[in-house]
Amino acid sequence: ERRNAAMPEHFGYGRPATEKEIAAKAIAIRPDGVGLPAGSGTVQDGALIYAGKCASCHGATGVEGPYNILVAPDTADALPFDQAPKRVKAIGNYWPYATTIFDYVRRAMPFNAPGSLSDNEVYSVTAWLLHANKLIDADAVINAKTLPGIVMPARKYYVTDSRKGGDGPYE
Amino acid sequence: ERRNAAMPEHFGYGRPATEKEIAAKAIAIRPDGVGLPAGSGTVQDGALIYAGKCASCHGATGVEGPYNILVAPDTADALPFDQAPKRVKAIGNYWPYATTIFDYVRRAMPFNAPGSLSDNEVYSVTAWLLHANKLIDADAVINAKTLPGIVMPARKYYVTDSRKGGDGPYE
Amino acid sequence: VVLVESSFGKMVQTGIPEAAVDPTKQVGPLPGVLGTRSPFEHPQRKPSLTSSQTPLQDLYGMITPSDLHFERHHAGVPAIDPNSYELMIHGMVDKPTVFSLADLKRFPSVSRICFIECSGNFRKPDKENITPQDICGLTSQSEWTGVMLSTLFREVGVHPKASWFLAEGSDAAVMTRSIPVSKGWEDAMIVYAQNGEAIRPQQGYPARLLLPGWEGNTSVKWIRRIELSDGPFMTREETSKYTEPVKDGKIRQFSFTMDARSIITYPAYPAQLQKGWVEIRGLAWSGRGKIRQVEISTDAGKTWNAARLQEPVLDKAHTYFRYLWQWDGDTTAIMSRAIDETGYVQPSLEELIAARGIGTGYHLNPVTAWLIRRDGQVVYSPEKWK
Amino acid sequence: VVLVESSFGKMVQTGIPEAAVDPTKQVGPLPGVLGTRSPFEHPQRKPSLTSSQTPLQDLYGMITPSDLHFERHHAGVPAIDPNSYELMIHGMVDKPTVFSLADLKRFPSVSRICFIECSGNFRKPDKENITPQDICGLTSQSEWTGVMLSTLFREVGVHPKASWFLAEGSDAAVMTRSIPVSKGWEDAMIVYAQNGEAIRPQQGYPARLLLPGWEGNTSVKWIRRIELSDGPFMTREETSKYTEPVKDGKIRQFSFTMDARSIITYPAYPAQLQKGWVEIRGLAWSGRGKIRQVEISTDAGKTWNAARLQEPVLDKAHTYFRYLWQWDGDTTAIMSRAIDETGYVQPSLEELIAARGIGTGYHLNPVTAWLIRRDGQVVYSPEKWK
Ligand code: HEC
Ligand code: HEC
Ligand SMILES: [Ca+2]
Ligand SMILES: [Ca+2]
Ligand SMILES: [Ca+2]
Ligand SMILES: [Ca+2]
Ligand SMILES: [Ca+2]
Ligand SMILES: [Ca+2]
Ligand SMILES: [Co+2]
Ligand SMILES: [Co+2]
Repeated sequence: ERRNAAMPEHFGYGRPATEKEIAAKAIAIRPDGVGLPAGSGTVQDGALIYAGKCASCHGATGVEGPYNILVAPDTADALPFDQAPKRVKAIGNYWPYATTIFDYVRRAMPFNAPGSLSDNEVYSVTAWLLHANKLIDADAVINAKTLPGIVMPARKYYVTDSRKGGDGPYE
Repeated sequence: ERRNAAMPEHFGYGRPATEKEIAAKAIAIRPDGVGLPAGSGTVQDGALIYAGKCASCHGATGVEGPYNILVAPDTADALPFDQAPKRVKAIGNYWPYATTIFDYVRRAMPFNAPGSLSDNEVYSVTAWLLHANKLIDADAVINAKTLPGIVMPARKYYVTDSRKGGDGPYE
Repeated sequence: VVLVESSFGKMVQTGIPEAAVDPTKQVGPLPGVLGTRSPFEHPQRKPSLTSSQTPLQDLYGMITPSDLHFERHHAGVPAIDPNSYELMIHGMVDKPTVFSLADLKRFPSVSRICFIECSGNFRKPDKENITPQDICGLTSQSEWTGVMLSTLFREVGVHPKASWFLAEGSDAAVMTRSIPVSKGWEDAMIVYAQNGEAIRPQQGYPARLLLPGWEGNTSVKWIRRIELSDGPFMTREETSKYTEPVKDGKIRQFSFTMDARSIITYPAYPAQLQKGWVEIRGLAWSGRGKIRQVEISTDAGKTWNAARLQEPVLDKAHTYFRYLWQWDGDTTAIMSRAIDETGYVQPSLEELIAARGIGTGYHLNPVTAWLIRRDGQVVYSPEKWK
Repeated sequence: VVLVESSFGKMVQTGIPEAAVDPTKQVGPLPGVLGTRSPFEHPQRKPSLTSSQTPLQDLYGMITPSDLHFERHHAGVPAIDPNSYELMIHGMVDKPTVFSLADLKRFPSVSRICFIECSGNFRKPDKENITPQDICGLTSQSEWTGVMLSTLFREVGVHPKASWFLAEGSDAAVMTRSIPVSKGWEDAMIVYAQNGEAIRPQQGYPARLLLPGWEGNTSVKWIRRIELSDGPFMTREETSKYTEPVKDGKIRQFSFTMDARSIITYPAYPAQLQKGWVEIRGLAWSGRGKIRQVEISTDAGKTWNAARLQEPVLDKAHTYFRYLWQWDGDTTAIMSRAIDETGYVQPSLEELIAARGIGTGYHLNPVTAWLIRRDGQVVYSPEKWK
C-alpha cells in the first residue's frame, strides 16, 4: 500500500503547510498533555464562568440538565455500567482522561457560542467540572502541567475492542 | 423463460380486463388496417380542418412550418436519403404506411388539443395529407377499407436492422 | 443525551446559508426532513423544447442523480394519479388483465443499474465550445426496480405465437412502440422505482417499460397498455422517427440496440488543464452487454492504451473509466474508444459514414476527440462531417 | 423536428401539476433544468434534534436518494465555501501539505458504493407501531467518489512509525476522531461526490473522510485536518461517546466495525398484508465484507430459509434481499438474519445482552421481528429487554 506501481511517487498537488498555520490549526490535545496551551484556571473562576455560560443548559450543579449531565462522581457501591442501563455516565464516573474536557470544551462549548472562551476560561471551567466531580480540591490550579496528571476513576475500565468476524460469540 | 421454477404459475394479482374497456383503450391501428374505426373523410373536409387546426403549426400547404414539414411528395430524381443529409423527410417520401397517419394524428394532434378530433375529422385530415403528398386524388374517400390499401412510395426502402456485435463493419 | 425542544430548539433551521466566515464558530442547521444541495452547487440539465441533457462533465461515478436524468418526450410530462393508474395487458394472451400500481408492486421484484440513452444522442455542431453534455447528454443511469415483464407475461399467459407487443404511454401523445416479444421474455421490466424512490414524473411516474440496452424511446414511459400481437404496428415513432437512412437508399427500421460508446468527461470543454499528471475520466457503455475495455489515445489517435475500469462493471451499464496521463504542455488531442464484450470497437465518424452514408441519422456513436491547447484550454475537436 | 420558441414555447412550465383528469388529452410540462418528485410522493426523513432517519420502508434497491440519506451531527451542518476549503495533513509526515478542493479532485479517483451506519442505530421502544425507519433509519448508502487516503498518505510521506491519525471536521464542534493508520492505508477515502454529484452539506460538503464498514461517526464530515501521530488522542467522541459498557464492568473503546445486520423493510409496520403470495424484502449489510447469505424465518424463528440476494453484492454495502412466501392468513412473526463472508451470523438481542450485559450501548444489531396479525396488520414485535 505504501508503494503503488501504477502511480508516480508524487503528484505535486497542494502547497506546503507553514509552521505557523499548523500551530494555529493543530488544537488537538493528547492524553499526555501534548497540545495544552499556556495559561491556567481555578475552580473559583470556573464557578463564575460555569454559572454564566453553562448552567442554563447543564444545570446549576451540573446534574439538572436539560442537556448532558456533566457531574456524576464515581461511587464504589454503584452497579457496574454493564448491569445498569440507566446509570448516568458523566465525567466523574465514565471519562477516562481529564485532557478530553479541555479539548472538547474549547472546541464545542458553549454550544451556542463555540470557540468563544479564552484558554484561561477553558482551564477554569475544566477545573470547576473536575472539582464538581470530586476529582480535585477546591484550591487546585489547572494548567498544562497538572491536567494530564489527574487520574480518572473510569480509566481502569477501558478495554479496546476485540470483536472479530466469524460465528460468535458476540462480544 | 416461459416457466420459472422459483415462482408459482400465477400470483392472482390484478383483475380481468373487460371486453368493453379493451375496446375503449385499444386504439392502435395496424398496417393491415385492423383497428381502424367506422367513418370516413374527404380531402375537401380535410382541407378545412387542416386550415383551421393544423396550418398554424405546419404551414398553409404543409411545408412552411414552424413545426414538422408534413408534405414532401416522392420525386424520382431526388438523391437517396443516405446521400442527402438535408433532404426533407415527410409523409410522401419517407413514411412506409398510410395507416400511421391516422393512428398518430388521432393520438397526438393537434399538439395543443390532442384527442380532440372525431374519427371522421381524422379520416379527413389524413385524406388531405395524402392528397397534398400526391398519393391520392382530390376526390378520394378515406376510410377503414381504402386507407390500408394506399401504397406508400418509401415502403420499398425499408429494411430491418441487422447490426450485430463483434468488430464491425459498422452497418 | 436527551435533547428536548427549548431555547436550543430555536436553532432548528432549514436550508444551508452561504458560507459562514468561520463555520467552526457558528452552529449550523440541525437535522431536517430532506437534505439540500450546497448553495455553491448548481448542476443543471440543458433543456430544449424537446429534450433536456444530463451535465456529464459535472458528474462523478455511475449513478445519475434522478433530477439530472435526461428528459426526452413527445408531448410533455403527464400528471398521473398513482391511485387511478392502471396497466392493461391484452391481445394474444389467455387472461387479459388490468394491474393497479399496488398489484405491480406485489409481484417479485428485481433491481438493476443500467443506462438509458436516446438513439438521437449525437450533436455535431461545427464549433469548439461544446461540452460532453452538448454532445451526448441524452444518456443517464439509474438503479431501477420493478417487476420482470416475463413475470407479467406468465401471469396473463402470453400465447406462444405472439411475436410483437405494443407498448403505449399515457402521455398526451399516447406514445407507442412495437417491441419483439423475445425482448419481453429476455430482460424487459416494468419499473416503478428509480435510485431508491418512486420514479420521477420526467422518467415515467408511476411506471415505465425498461428495455435495457435498447434505444431510450422504446422504454415507454407512463405505460398504460401492452397489446400482444403477431406483428409490429408501424407506429409513427418507428417509421417517421427512429429510423435512419443507410447505404443504397435504404431506410433502417427497428434499430433497437445501442452500440458501444464512450466519452471523456474530463478533461473536456470547458476544463482548463495544468501541466503534469492528469486523470482522464469518462463513461463507456454498450447495449450489448458489459464493457470489456476502454482505450485512450493522448496523441490524437496514433497509439492507444487501456484505461482502468471502475468495478462493478455491469451489463448494459455506464462504466466509469480512468487513465493517468502526464501532460507535457504540448498541443494534442485525447480520445477514448469503448470495446464491449462482443468485441465491438467504438468506430470513428468516418467509419460510420462510410458504412451508412452521409445522410444517416440515429445511432451515431463515434469516438469524440478533445483538443488540448498549449495554454491548457480544452475544446471539442469538431468532427469532419463529409 | 425543429422546434423554436413561439406560441408553443408558452407551454413551457416547471413542476408537475396534480393529476389531470385525462393525461392523454393535456400536454404536460416540457423539459426543464431539474427533475421533480411527483406531487403524490413525499418521502421524508424523521428528524430529531440530533439526527434524521432514512425512510427505509419507503425505498427500493440499494441506493439511498441523497436528500434522504440519514443525518447525524453534533453542532449542525456548517456552511462551507468550497473555494476557501482546505485540508491540511501534518504531524508525522515528511511534507506537511495543504490541499484545496481542486487539488483533491486532481488526484486519481475511485468510486465505491457502500453503506454508512451510525453505531447508535438501534431503537428499542416498547411499542408496536414503529417502522424500519424508527428502528434503524440511521443507515444509508451512496456511491461515493474521491481520492484514496493512501494516495494522500504517499503524497505527504507518512512516517512508518505513525500509528494513528486524528481526523478533524470544520463543523461548530470541530469534531474529531482518532483512527488507526492501517485503516488509512487499507480502504479509507477522502470523498467529494455522492451519487454522481457534489456531496450534500448534510453529508460533509465539500469533502469528508469515508471509512467503509466503520461506525459512521468515524467518517468525519467537513474534514479540514488530518494529524498523523503515534497514539490516539482520546477525544470526547471516542471516550464519553461511542464507547459501550461490556461484561465485567468494562467499557469498550475503539469499537469501529459495524457488525452484520439486516432488516425486513416489507412487510413491516405500517404495511397491511393480503393473504397469498408475499415478497418479503429488506436490506442486509456488514462492515466486515460482503453479505454471504440472508435467512428468513416466517414461523417466528423455528425454521430458516435462504433469501435471494440482489446482484451486485458489494463489499461493505447494503444488499437487497427478497424471499417469496405464501401467507395463509394465520398469525405469525417474520424475521431476517444476515450472514457475512466471515461467517458472522446476526445475533438475537438476547445473545447480545448475554455477551455484553444489559447496560451495553452502541453496536446493537439484533434480529428484528415483525408480527403479522390475522387481519393483515404488520407490527413491530418489541424486544424483550432483559
Ligand atoms: C445552549 C446549550 C448549551 C450551553 C450553553 C452549554 N452546553 Fe455543553 N452541551 C450542550 C449539548 C447539546 C451537548 C451535547 C452535544 C453532543 O452530544 O454532541 C453538550 C455537551 C457538553 C459536554 C459533554 C458531555 C458528555 O457527556 O459528553 C460538556 C463537558 C459540556 N457540554 C460542557 C459545557 C460547558 C463547560 C459549557 C459552558 C462553558 C457548556 N457546556 C455550555 C449544550 C450546551
Ligand atoms: C400547436 C402546434 C401544432 C398544431 C396545432 C398541430 N401540430 Fe402537428 N406537430 C406539432 C409538433 C410539435 C410535432 C412534432 C411532435 C414530435 O416530434 O413528437 C407535430 C407532428 C405532426 C406530425 C408528424 C410529423 C412527422 O414528421 O413525424 C403530423 C403528421 C402532424 N403533426 C399532423 C398534424 C395535424 C393533422 C394537425 C391538425 C389536426 C396538427 N398536426 C396540428 C405541432 C402541432
Ligand atoms: Ca462460535
Ligand atoms: Ca471485422
Ligand atoms: Ca420526435
Ligand atoms: Ca507532446
Ligand atoms: Ca453525541
Ligand atoms: Ca400458519
Ligand atoms: Co433505432
Ligand atoms: Co463503536
